[in-house]
Amino acid sequence: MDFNDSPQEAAFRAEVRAWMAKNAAEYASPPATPWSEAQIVALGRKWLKRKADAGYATITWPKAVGGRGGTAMEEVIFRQEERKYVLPDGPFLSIGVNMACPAIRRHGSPEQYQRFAPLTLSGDIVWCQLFSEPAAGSDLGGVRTRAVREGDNWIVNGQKVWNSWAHHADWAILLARTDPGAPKHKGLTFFVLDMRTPGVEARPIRQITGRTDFNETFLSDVVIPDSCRIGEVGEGWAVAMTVLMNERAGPRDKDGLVLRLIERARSAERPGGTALDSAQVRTTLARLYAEEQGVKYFGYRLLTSLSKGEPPSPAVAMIKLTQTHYAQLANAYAMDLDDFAGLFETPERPHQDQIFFEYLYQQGLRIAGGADEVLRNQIAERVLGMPQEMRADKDVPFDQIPR
Amino acid sequence: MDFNDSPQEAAFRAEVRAWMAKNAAEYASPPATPWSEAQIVALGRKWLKRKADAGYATITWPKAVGGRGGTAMEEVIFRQEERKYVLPDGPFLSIGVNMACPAIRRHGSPEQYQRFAPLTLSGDIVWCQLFSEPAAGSDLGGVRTRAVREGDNWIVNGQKVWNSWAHHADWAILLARTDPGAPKHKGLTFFVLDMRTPGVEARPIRQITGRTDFNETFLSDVVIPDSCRIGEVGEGWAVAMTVLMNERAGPRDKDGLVLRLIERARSAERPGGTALDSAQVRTTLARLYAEEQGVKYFGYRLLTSLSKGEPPSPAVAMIKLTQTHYAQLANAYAMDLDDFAGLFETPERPHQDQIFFEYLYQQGLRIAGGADEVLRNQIAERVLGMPQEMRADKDVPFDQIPR
Amino acid sequence: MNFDLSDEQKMLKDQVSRMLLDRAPPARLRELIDAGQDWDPDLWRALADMGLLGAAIPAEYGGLGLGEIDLCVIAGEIGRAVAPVPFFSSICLAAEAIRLAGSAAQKARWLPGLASGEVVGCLAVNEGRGFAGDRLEAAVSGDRLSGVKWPVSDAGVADIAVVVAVENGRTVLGLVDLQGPGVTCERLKGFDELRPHHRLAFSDAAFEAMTEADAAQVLKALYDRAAVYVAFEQIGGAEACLWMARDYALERRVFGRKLASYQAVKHNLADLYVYCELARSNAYWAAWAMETGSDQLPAAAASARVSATWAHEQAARENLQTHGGVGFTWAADCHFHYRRARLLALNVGAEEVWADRLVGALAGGDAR
Amino acid sequence: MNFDLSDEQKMLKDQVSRMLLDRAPPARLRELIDAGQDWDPDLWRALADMGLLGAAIPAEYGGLGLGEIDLCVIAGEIGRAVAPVPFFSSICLAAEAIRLAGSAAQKARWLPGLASGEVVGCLAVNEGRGFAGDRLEAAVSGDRLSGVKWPVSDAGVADIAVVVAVENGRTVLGLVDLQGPGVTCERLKGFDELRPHHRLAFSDAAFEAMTEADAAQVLKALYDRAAVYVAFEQIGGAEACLWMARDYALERRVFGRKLASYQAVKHNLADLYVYCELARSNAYWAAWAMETGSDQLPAAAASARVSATWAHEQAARENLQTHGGVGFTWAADCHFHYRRARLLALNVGAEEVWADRLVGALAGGDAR
Repeated sequence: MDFNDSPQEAAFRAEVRAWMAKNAAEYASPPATPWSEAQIVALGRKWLKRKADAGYATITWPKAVGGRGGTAMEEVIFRQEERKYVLPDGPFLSIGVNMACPAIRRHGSPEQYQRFAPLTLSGDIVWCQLFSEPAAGSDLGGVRTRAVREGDNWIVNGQKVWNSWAHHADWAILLARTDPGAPKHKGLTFFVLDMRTPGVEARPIRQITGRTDFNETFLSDVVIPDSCRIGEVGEGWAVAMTVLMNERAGPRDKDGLVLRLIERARSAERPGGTALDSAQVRTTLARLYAEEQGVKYFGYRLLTSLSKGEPPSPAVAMIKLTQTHYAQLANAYAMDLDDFAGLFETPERPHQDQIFFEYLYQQGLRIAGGADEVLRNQIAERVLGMPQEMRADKDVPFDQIPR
Repeated sequence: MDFNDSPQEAAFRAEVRAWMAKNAAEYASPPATPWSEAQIVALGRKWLKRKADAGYATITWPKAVGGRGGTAMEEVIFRQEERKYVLPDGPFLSIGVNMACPAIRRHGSPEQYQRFAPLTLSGDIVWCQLFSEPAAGSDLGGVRTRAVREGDNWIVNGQKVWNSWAHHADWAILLARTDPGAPKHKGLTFFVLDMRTPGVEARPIRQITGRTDFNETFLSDVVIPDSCRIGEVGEGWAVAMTVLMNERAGPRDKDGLVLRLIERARSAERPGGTALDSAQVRTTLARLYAEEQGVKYFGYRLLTSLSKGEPPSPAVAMIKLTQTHYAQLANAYAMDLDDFAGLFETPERPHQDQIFFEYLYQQGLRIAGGADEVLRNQIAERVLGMPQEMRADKDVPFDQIPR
Repeated sequence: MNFDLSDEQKMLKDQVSRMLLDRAPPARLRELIDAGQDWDPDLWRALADMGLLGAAIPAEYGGLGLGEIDLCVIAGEIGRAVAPVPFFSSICLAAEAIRLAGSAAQKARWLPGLASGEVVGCLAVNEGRGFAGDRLEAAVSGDRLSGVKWPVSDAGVADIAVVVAVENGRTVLGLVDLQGPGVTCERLKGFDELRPHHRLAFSDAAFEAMTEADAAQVLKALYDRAAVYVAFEQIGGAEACLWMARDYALERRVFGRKLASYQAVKHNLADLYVYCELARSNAYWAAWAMETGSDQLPAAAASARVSATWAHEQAARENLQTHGGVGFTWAADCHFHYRRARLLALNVGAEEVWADRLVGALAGGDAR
Repeated sequence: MNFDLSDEQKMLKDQVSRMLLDRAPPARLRELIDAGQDWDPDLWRALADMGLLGAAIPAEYGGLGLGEIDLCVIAGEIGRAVAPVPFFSSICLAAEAIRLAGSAAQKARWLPGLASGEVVGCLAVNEGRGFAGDRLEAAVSGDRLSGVKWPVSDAGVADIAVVVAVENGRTVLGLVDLQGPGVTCERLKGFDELRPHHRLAFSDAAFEAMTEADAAQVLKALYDRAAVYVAFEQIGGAEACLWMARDYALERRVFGRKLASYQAVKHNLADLYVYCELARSNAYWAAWAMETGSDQLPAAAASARVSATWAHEQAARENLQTHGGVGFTWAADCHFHYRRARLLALNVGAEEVWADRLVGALAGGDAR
């Protein structure tokens, strides 16, 4: 049992470090003034191209299709090294590279792949995802956006939501219903959509954090040529699954959150001392720390199985479930430590606003990318082998499912 | 808002107090040597008769059938006053008075009522309940014990479980399946059974507490005359529901548990003081106390609505749910306070064994008389108006439900 | 046994509830936040017109002369609606402080204005980090006050502040006219967007001492009472969250079934219901203790505080969770409570403080 | 990255697990309890014959000379089976103490016997109420020990005890032959029915001092290590509960459906799975720290302890809950864990103690 790279992993890491030192030097520290969204997108395009040219954008792809033929562990190592820099990155890049391209490669034609993959890897086109809808979140199979065949085209109408940075995207991957009379997962078709097509309107959604990271996207008589259909008509669910397989990337490493709480506790006053003197504070911090470290080392155990070439475990679900759990509590507790005063940003606590943001954001993470309830189902069903929920919508024509 | 009796209630309470002072004087304090089970049954018979003769055994029954025509609140008041004594009481009395008699009155014939009620109220017969089975607990409708008609008799075979003191009972109320081809709740019939009938064998069940409060009862070719059938054939579920309506009696008052913990904390050592100096201990005790008191005052609110003549609220489910929750934690914490030493009964902690018993027993209470999960369903469905679970066994012939 | 609101109190509850639904709907709250408003003066006047501000103020001072339970009922509805008014500061803290510790002249001078809403009051105790009243630096010398108080709720809209300070090593309580010289008020950037908080700096400001009694004891009693009012406010908020979540779950369908039919959702909301009812039951006990002057008040107030904070925080979080992505949008109403629950969890002291007070009250000693 | 057991360790785990399943099935446990037995000497010999008792004892003293991780693996399986042997007392406490602090002669004298199982050891630290080692009254004068130690696990079957005492105000550690004069041993009535605990009274008993080093520091290190072994034992127990509950839920039908298809049951067990895996991950970290001599051991051991205690207690309770009425019977196997979880939650110190040590380790100071 050790935390060290295997010899091959160590060699790869050394290679990546050298490459990063040379190619990411300008990103070694945060920008003097924060980038605007437009700047992030412009710089991101260039960064992706640089990685792709060196074969690092698509480490696990076969060499034949522009990849590197590397291992999942090498991809993890590359990401670990990337995280030491402040890079102009975001979903607008990963949706293209990790979702659109694999879906086109697996389900589209070679011509489609040739049309989109090189431009994506070179950063010439960046992507957004038009999947979720107001009535199709955890239950993605419930999408209602309609695509109706008209000659060589499809006419699309509907509303999508939770589309990250759709207003910066050149193209989108889109899931739409082409046969409302079929059972819900069988009437869907998968498209790529040029975001400049008339009838596409992306509006920002104001979130509870005050930010507008997401859009809702309205599609009104949008014309998509059939050449932009990926896979067969009615097989959109299978394509979407290929996409989503690639969505849940490695866990964000959150190490250090509780150590920062301990520092806060040390400077929070209590009658006769600091909060760190309180057995109550210590117990709360210890519980949070045990969760934080437990999930960190659980991540190491998953990496170990990746490193051994084993398939990804469905138990990965517990990482986000746990991280959002303790992070929501820890950020609340970061306020509690200063009692009433903890609710305000002041010169003494100049970064309190970041705590406020995190406390809101973690609640969002309990929902996004697999809600707590979905993750618990996944663990129960796919890890513990317990039966699925009874379904009321199986084998029922979509348009006959009660709304 | 006040805790006082209304003038009528106060008058009734005064009357009860006077009666108890006169009639329960020998039970004012615990017996010098603990009663044996047989003694409890023998004394219990007499105590019931004494109450019944004064009309207190069946306060809410109409006067026409031997009751008092009193209110639910009067019944509560009587019980409150009873609890100030150490009475020879138990399920063997209440099953007869509060379950068997009401069921016979509502669903049986007047002859049946005349046959059983007076003997029950006089303590001449005491009862047990043969309802649950190994495969029919929360899902009582799943009973498999078969009763087959043979002329004027029914031949009964099966196994019952969780029968309190069945070995002391004269008669039993019994739920059996008479039509396995009918949907599960429609093929049941309700009987009363003389426990001395050949083929009835009650065996004690050893529980995790070491006690044997319950039996499992085996029924082998037991003959029950049709005159002991209560209600129509196939209507046993409705009769059982009448019975169970009366089962969930008023909440056991647990006031004082946390105050006792505070006393323990005061004498538990900690570096430089006692456990009561620890902010962690204080927080834990405060949370337990807030639960304990919250449910106590919630009980007062339910009593208030009873006192106003309103129907019983399904929210009563939260009382047991909450009481077992904090009592399980509090009894564990009663050990924790003394750390390792808290796991042993010693001269310094002569009643620690009682803590051990309670910690085991509370876990049993989380299951008995409506498991936690059933109670949460009840609150969600009957208080919050949320839909029932999807059922796989509705309208399906019982013998075709997968086992 | 009559452990319930009276019929009149239930009517009052309905009346306030309907009025707030009408005058302070969520759309109005969003408007106020976007406009950076500290409060809704129109709503304040409407509350005053209904007599609600003076509900517990004696008739001789222009109030309705009802009891504390009535005030609790109103606080509960304020919490349910997240109503943008300084009700808690002005009525449950400042007016209560004056009732508890003001001289006859001070009562006559201020209570009528507080009851009519023409005067807004606030309470200035805290001095930044640490717990209320633990360690005071604001000092009175003669009839002049110097020092800094923060956070102070609603100070930006208040005319007077009840201030806790030290004078010759002794805790004192007094009144300060916030329009007077030597007072500056700065708005703080806080987590709750609907209740403004400020830093009040006093520099030789005029200070009118309030009580001959031990101000520390008055403060303790005032906080017991404040905890009860806040508990009702929290419970109102928690119940709003519970029913909002339940309604959404009944309406939303997932995998062809009502969201409300999933056992995880059902049990989660059943638990919230239990938390709300436990808190409400403790809060009734505390309201009863307050109105009857029972010596059970410290234990009852702390019990109500502990259980109401738990209920409100859990309900605010799980309401948002039940709403899924929609709940995370500004357009939905979950976030008002998600933020407010944090404010009310801390504004009269965190759980640890009240756990300490509770066990202190029960153990026969005091808080540590 | 290779953060997993080695293939050899996995084989060891399977081997121990199968052996215990075979030799210490639940029926055997019930037999022992009914017979009032302190342990199962046959099983002890079988463990010794497999070399498991000496797994981490150096080869020069008759052990296998494997590492601490191997010992953790064995402890985990002991916990899974609730095996009725003094493994923790004799191997994880007494032998570890001698390895840490014994002289060469003491090691040579005792470790071979402990490894072969012919000698059983125990650790006598506690003196009733309070925390281990906080306040000692047992005193050494010259080479004689007097005082009372309780609770001491497995003292009734032990030949020697490692005893912590004071000598001239200094904490000392030494060995006492329990068969020697001046020693009495009385069995205590405890909550766990499968591991006996005793009160040891010493009256001028022969005491052989063990270390020149600071015994308080040795004790601290010993408890860090003990916490890791217990964490594995707890996790083994927790996993046994989780899978027992899952198997029962898959088999049992309620309302025409498998119990395992109810979301409340699914989510409850999914949570238990998470608790188990978090605890196991921390326990691996701690085992790694122990075997490599890392200075992360205090934080890692405490993290493992805190999460393993939580996992074990929750799993033991919810396993019983999942089993319903059946779980409440002596004939079912849930109660062994329900009782054992309490013992292991406290036997090396309650959560509060370890939370204190953990934050002390992280904050750069020590426990308070």
